[in-house]
Amino acid sequence: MDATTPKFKRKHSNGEKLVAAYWVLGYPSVKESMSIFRTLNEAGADIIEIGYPYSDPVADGETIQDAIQKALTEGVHLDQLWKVSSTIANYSDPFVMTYGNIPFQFGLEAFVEKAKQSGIAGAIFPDLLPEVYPNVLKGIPPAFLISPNTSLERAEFIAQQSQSFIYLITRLGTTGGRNFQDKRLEKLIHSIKSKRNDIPLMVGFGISSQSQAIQAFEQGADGIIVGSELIKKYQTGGKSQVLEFVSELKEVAAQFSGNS
Amino acid sequence: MDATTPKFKRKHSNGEKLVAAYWVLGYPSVKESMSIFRTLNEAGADIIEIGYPYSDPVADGETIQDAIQKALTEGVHLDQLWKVSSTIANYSDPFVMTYGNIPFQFGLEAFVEKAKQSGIAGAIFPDLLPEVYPNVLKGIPPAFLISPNTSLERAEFIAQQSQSFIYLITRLGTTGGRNFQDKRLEKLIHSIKSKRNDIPLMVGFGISSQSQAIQAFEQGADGIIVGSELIKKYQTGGKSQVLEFVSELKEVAAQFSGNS
Amino acid sequence: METIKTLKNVPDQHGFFGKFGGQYAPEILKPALDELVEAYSRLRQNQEFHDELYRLNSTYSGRPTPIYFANRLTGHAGGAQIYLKREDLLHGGAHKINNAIGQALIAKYLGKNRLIAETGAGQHGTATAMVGALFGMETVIYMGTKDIERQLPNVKRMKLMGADVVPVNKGSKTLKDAVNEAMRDWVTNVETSHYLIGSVVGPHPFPMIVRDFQSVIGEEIKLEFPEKYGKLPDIVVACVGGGSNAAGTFYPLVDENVDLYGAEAGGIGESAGNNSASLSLGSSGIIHGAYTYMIQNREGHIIPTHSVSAGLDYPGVGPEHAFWKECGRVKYLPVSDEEALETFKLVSKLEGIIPALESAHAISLALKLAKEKSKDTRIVVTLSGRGDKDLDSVLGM
Amino acid sequence: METIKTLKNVPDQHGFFGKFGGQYAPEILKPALDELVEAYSRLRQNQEFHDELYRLNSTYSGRPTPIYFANRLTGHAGGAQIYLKREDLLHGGAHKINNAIGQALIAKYLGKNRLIAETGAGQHGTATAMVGALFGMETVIYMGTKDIERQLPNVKRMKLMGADVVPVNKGSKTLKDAVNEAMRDWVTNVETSHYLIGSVVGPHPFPMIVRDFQSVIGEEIKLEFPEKYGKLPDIVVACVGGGSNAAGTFYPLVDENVDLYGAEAGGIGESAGNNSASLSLGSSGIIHGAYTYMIQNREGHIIPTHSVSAGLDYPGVGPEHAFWKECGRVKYLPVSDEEALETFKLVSKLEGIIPALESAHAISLALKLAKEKSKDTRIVVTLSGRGDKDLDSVLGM
Ligand SMILES: Cc1ncc(COP(=O)(O)O)c(C=O)c1O
Ligand SMILES: Cc1ncc(COP(=O)(O)O)c(C=O)c1O
Repeated sequence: MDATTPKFKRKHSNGEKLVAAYWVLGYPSVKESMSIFRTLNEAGADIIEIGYPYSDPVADGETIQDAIQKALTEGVHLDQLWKVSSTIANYSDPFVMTYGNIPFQFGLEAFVEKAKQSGIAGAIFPDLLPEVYPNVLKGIPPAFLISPNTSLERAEFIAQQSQSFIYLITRLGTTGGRNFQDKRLEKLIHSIKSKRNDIPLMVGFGISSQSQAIQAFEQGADGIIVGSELIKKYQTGGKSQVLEFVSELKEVAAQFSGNS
Repeated sequence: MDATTPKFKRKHSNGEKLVAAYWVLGYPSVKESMSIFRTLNEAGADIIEIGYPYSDPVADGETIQDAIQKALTEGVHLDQLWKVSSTIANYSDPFVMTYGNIPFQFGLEAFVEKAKQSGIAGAIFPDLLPEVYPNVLKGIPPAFLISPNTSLERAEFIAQQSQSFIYLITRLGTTGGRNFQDKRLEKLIHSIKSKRNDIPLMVGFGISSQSQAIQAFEQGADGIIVGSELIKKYQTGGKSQVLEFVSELKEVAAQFSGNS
Repeated sequence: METIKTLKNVPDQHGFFGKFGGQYAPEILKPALDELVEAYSRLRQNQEFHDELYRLNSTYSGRPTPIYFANRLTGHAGGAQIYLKREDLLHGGAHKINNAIGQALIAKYLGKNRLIAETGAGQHGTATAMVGALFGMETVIYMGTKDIERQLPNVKRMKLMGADVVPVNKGSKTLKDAVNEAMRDWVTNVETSHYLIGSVVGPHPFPMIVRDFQSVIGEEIKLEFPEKYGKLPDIVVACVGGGSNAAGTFYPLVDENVDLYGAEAGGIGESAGNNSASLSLGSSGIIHGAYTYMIQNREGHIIPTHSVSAGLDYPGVGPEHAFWKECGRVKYLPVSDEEALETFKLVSKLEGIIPALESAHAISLALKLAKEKSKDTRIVVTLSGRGDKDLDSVLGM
Repeated sequence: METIKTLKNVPDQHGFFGKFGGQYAPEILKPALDELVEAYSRLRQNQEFHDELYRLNSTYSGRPTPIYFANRLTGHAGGAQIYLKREDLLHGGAHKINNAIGQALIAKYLGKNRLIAETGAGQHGTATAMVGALFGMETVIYMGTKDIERQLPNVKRMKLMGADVVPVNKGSKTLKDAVNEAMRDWVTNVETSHYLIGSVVGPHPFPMIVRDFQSVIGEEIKLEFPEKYGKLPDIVVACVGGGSNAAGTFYPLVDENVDLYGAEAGGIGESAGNNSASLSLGSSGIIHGAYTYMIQNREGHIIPTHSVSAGLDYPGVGPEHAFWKECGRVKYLPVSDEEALETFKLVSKLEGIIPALESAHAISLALKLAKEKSKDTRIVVTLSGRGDKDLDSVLGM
């Protein structure tokens, strides 16, 4: 590890359990989303995933789709992504999560260059499988997704390809659902971690309560990712609810820290 | 000729030109139609065609169709036909004009029997060609139709089959139209009359003015038949118009009488 | 050796099938009917005519049509095997095109370039509009206003193809009145126009001509079925409106050892006015130029009929069916509106084939027969048309 | 002897046609895609599978379809001879059934008994509903609310056959959004469900599988045309929405000496949003799982497209078409709404064949080409479907 090693990796090396928080840039407005990213940091989020809106977010569920739709009508554009990630980079590790066609149209090399300059610590493109992931994009360390129906063999392959963290989906379906599939998940976590432990294994797609977070950590996860639920919390209780929920998850994480 | 020879045949033998008047039994009501039949006689009609309503009068034009429709809703039935023909027989020669299915359903022999008893002097069934005309129906002497497109050969055959008069249609189409087809008609008339002159050759389907009547007689017809136009006259001017029109036609006929 | 008894050499030269048929028509039509008799007997021998008919049948209409084994329907019935003769796949969606092409070709040979037709379900009107466009002939279609309402998509199709659709607002405002109007048009324009009648009805030679053009259905069954299954089917079923798809299905099989069944529109009850089952519930009389079975009152007036299916809602039936009924060759049975509707939905759900409501009558009867037969019995039903035209009337607008 | 150059051995094992295609899809789908690749390569060798496919293609769908010489259309163009490959005669009214039957058979072999599909014009949804009924599978169809409105008869058909039609009220409320929803459903129910995609789009192996099942169109042309006319046609034209009827038409001919033309939806103008002409007016990018041509804005967002025809109103296109375009094998040209509408009416009036609005685009392009060619040139146009579904949108309600 050197000076450029992102904070979350250091924490992981130190046995800290992580919380990654996702928010859609431009939702409900560009300005408010910037303020929410600060809130997520205040609440202790170790990784801040900037959901960059894409017109056809096939991997996302209803809640995030609607937020993205709103952000698009707010007129969000890439300059704002670079700006907000530069800001976040000052206090946390910003990731960008969006769909493959965005970098494809921007130009892959240019995208990586710009993202790096803007302090982006990693990237998640849910529609880019390791097989078709353009090499040049690896300049912004990818987190690849593993899903509950991924074979053990393939899960290991994906883990090897991942460079920032390993993103384990807890259920079949789009983001925001709720059913854990316990047995299979636990087995997958153990198998992956036995092969690769230098980057954190993060669990997401369906974390909507502390008890689910507890379960994830008990099953061996290095961190959890929360997204849809934050938007729901915001919609019912505003920023303070978001702050509160992330803080609670951080507390859960803290309880499990040092145990790995 | 004997005592049973109908009046119109005697007149024909005496060189008188004839006028046949058609009216729908039951139009506009049974009672009024009975009164109209009397009017037709008063006006001098030599033959009174009782149009007996049939549900699907394919050979009839709009005017008569509508009158038939009205008569059917008035609830006309065969008993009225027998009654009205018996009355007419006292002063004129009643014909029945209706479609084949009426006698078919009544029973052919019974129909002839009943018609004879009721004084019916002849019958016209526009959908019964001589080829399919049931022999038994000949008990009420048939008038068969010849149309402008009938071949000369066939016209002679039809003339031979006719037993009351020969009914020459002046135009293609249903009853009530207006265009004479002069040349062809004249030729047909002469050809038929040269073969058969013992029964009158009556011209119909489209007589709506004195001048047409004149034309028909000039071309050699022994009589004319008027139907739709009477209904139209009634609809615009009531019974008096009917009376007037038939009287006028009779005057025309009188002018040509004795010339054959 | 037994004497060969055939039911095929009808009608006689006067157009009679036994005592049925004939020419009960106004004299004005006689020359046209004679001309048609003459032309048809000439064209029957004309190889060029047959070649053109064959070419259009195959490339335009889509013949031959397949015979489909209805696996799930058979399972549902739990008895005999049910096969569907797929006339629904023809261009336009019904068997009507078989006849329309043939008659339009006759019109062409007669030098007539105006077609008149009546239509009920709109299928025959559509078929006529199609051939009118194909041959570049002026086309006039008479259609009752009640039928225009319940078969709107077909009205749109006809107009799009350039046909003039004339609403008939008389009588019961359905098929019978459209026939009357078409006949009146023909009577008026007989020299330039061909009356392209849509079923095996009307005066001679229409019942014969239409039967012959539709016989391609039965001929194909007779050819294909033994090829695939070793022998002819045991039972063949078709629905009977005017009776053209049934006549075309049955005629090639009348001398064969096959049980033949016609399904008529039983409507909502047996009393006159509640159904259109001329053969099973009517009596004999003259209708539209022929002596046959029909629905009439005691005095002989045609009674407005009822059927949920516009194409069966007709008070007459082809005289050859009357003949087959009287000599016991074909059994005719009524199928109610309710049964037909149920079958319409059943076949859609079980086979992914939406049958015309008309055809649903035939399938319904076939299902009843199948239930009482063993699994090695084979029933072919003529699926005379597709049900797209009936969606609105079945499902509501 | 020249080296044999073939365009037939695509895609490669990763699903790439040159640089196009691939699997740009969520990981959740990867196992299902792998399973499909594997199952399909197995079934391809399975005689029983081919026999069942053949049997259903012929008896259920109505294959082979004829090739019709459009005499009056040819006369109208005044140049090359125009022939129509009659996919409109297939069960359901479009080529979509070719693919639906094939994929449903795969689903059956995979032991999946739930089908998911998206639909635009409703033709693919109808085809899926049909095979869902045929095989007794649960069927869920996603359809944009805008498309539901403009293709109502197809919605009724799907429901009647027991399919669950789920309205998609997102984005442009058309086909692209229906695809998104169908993919989301598949992502959620991937273990029990097969995603029966309706065109040569989506991640590998869909573009290959759909092309293969649709290739029966081109194979029949390749077989029938020389049999009848002595040699292959000079020019072949098909419309391109997702590109399945075109891919199925072209693929068997790509190595032959035949000029190939794809007609895209030129809509009401060349600027983005006014058309759906991905190949002729779009640019390359990722859409619905594949790298291909598409309609997008500068940042990469898919732009709502426009076409008068629902079946062409889609911002992407099959990757193999992108490949054919780039290597110059096929020419893709836009045809405007207005031209398509005019052709729709023209073909109805001249031939008595109402083409689908989609197919009218292809015929319109063929007419343009025909005008510039000599009378001995032969053009075959794939008439991908019938236009009954378009009556309301063309004529107004
Ligand atoms: C699909 C279909 N089947 C049957 C019929 C009944 O006619 P026919 O008895 O002449 O076959 C019609 C009439 O329109 C029809 O459209
Ligand atoms: C009749 C018809 N043709 C063409 C298309 C376009 O699809 P594709 O390009 O996949 O053939 C559709 C789509 O619904 C269609 O219904």
